[in-house]
Amino acid sequence: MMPELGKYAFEVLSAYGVSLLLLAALLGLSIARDRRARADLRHAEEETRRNG
Amino acid sequence: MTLLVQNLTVARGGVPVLTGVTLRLDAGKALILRGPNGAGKTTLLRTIAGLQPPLRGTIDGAEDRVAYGAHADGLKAMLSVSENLRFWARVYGEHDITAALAAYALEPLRDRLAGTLSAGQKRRAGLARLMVTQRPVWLLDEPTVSLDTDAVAMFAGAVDAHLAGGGSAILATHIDLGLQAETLDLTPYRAAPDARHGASDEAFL
Amino acid sequence: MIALLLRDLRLALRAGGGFGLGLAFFLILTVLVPFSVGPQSTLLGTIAPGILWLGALLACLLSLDRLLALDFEDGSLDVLATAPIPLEGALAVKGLAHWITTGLPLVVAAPALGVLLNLPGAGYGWLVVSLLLGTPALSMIGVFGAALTVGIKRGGLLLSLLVLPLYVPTLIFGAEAARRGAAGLDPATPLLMLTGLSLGCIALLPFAASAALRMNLR
Amino acid sequence: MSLWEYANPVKFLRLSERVLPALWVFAGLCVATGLIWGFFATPDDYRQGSTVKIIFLHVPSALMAINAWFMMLVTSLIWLIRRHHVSALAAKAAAPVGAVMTVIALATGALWGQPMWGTWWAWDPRLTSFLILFLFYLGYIALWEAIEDPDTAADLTSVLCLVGSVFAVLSRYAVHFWNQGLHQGTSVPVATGARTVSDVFFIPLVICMIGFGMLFVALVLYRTGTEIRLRRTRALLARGARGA
Repeated sequence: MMPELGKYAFEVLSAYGVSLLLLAALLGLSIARDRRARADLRHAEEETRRNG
Repeated sequence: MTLLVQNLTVARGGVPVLTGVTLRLDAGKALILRGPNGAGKTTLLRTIAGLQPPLRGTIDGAEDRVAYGAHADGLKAMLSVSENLRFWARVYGEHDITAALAAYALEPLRDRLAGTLSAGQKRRAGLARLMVTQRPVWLLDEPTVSLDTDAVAMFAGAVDAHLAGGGSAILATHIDLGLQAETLDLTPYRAAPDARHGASDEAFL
Repeated sequence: MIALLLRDLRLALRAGGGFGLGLAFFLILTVLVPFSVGPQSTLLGTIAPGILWLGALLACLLSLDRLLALDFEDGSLDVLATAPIPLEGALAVKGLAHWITTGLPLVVAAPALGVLLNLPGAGYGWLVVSLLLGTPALSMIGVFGAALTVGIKRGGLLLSLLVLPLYVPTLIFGAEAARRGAAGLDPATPLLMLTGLSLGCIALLPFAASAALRMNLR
Repeated sequence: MSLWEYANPVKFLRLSERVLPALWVFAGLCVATGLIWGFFATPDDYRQGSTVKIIFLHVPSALMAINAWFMMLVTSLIWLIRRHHVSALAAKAAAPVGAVMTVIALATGALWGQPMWGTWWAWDPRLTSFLILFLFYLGYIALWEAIEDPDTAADLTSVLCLVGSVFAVLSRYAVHFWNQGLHQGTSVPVATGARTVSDVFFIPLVICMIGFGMLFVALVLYRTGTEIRLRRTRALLARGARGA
């Protein structure tokens, strides 16, 4: 199944590895940041509702 | 020519601070802004000076007629008093600074570096700068901060002289200067907490 | 506006005005280069134009954050913004004052430092010409960067981060012109590009800088 | 209902909530099929050997890196002219995505060129332009973080983006002038339409490009939503503080 990459196997694999890693990191950070923002928002909305 | 402010709304940091401010300032008159810290005195003065756009309302009679004096007097520490005044005179098209030096008894300090002046002397130089600009409407933000009693008296006298000369002034201050001027308490104009008035945060509320 | 220029020049010459700052930095940098790359004069000769241009560029960068920050602190900027003179004109004059107090001395000092780096004979004239044509762009871009970061605490580092990428075209054309001059080739094309770049900066950047400054004063 | 309708952050949030799930799935599928097809089912190039497979990452990411900056330029203009908060926040959200795409383009470009150049980095003018673009991204993001007041930050970063774009184009030509260049011709020259890439590579490449494009849009929509929520929290707290 694994295609024959010849002597440049390292370059090709690391290119794919680095790229997918970077994309995954960007995605992960974005999701974590959004989750924190949603929590802060819910907190702020409750607070304004309580003493609004 | 009077300064007319109608139904002015001003914001600070995207949040409305004052709404519906209406005031009229005739030549020879002074107006003292009262209100707690953060009430928006400085924001109002800066808006009238044209340093920031109002959210709503109009300001007439301020274009090219106001001179704005904040805490810092706009004096360069490494230049002498006369050099500072001559610079600001040239920027505003004027050239003669002798009248201003005389008015605030700055003759002896003429060649002293502005950095070496005391707070009172620095304020007198700041006032001289205002006078040199030949602008009729003075906007003064906490002008008597860090001044001792006789410096305050001198300041009040200077403002009186300016008014007598047909000028006008709006002062934001807590100290009673003994000026015969109306006072405007800004607390009633305070923007309600949920007031919007097109402030930039409104889109998010 | 002339008054502003004269005031800034007088201020720069006074003690603490930072007149010699850029010059001293340029000298120190040039002296450090042989310590880092070794004393072989042939090597030094080839990299001399580039090093001298880089030194001049960094010396310009060094004196930028004082350009507007001092006026911001003592209230002069607020008064200047409400003064009758156009803010664009005032900022163009600021750039001119920076160029006269920092750019020109670098141009004058460059040949002397070229001797330290064993710059080939033909290179001196073209080095001075390329610096003369390039430093105005450096000053004007610097004024724009200073206007962007004037309100920010410790804005000096951010100023460098914003301004250095903007310096890239000027550095490439300037150093290329100096290098071709030193190698005896014809530096006409890079010099023309450099001049065009400088003129463009002088003409357009004051408007961007004054827009940024108004936003900061708001 | 004009496009400006979605300038209202709350409406924008509702819309993006509906569109995002489909967008994520579609982008994921596209990228996956494109990369798997390109990685497994394409032959080696007679000259470059298997490194040609890197094209499926390099070209789309390079394309997105430039489009991201162009999109930020457009949104900055919209902010300066029409003062729509969503466009300013979209620019702020797009910058990190553009920066990551630039890093991917740089990394894959260097790795792809390594066999031909014999070194990891050969100051090739096209790659160097991406390096400079990356510096612009860093400066842009740093300026956003350095200013507290969101409106002033949006204004200043928009001005920086406008001026930066002019200098980015200047830098691109300066870099080409400075070093003649080892990069192979553009794989898919949009202008001329001629394809220097043979068919067997072309289809997966296009799928990858569409996939990366969708991924970019999805990421920006998602991150803009986050920015809007942060701004809303800040507005509520500021109003709460004033009210108390």
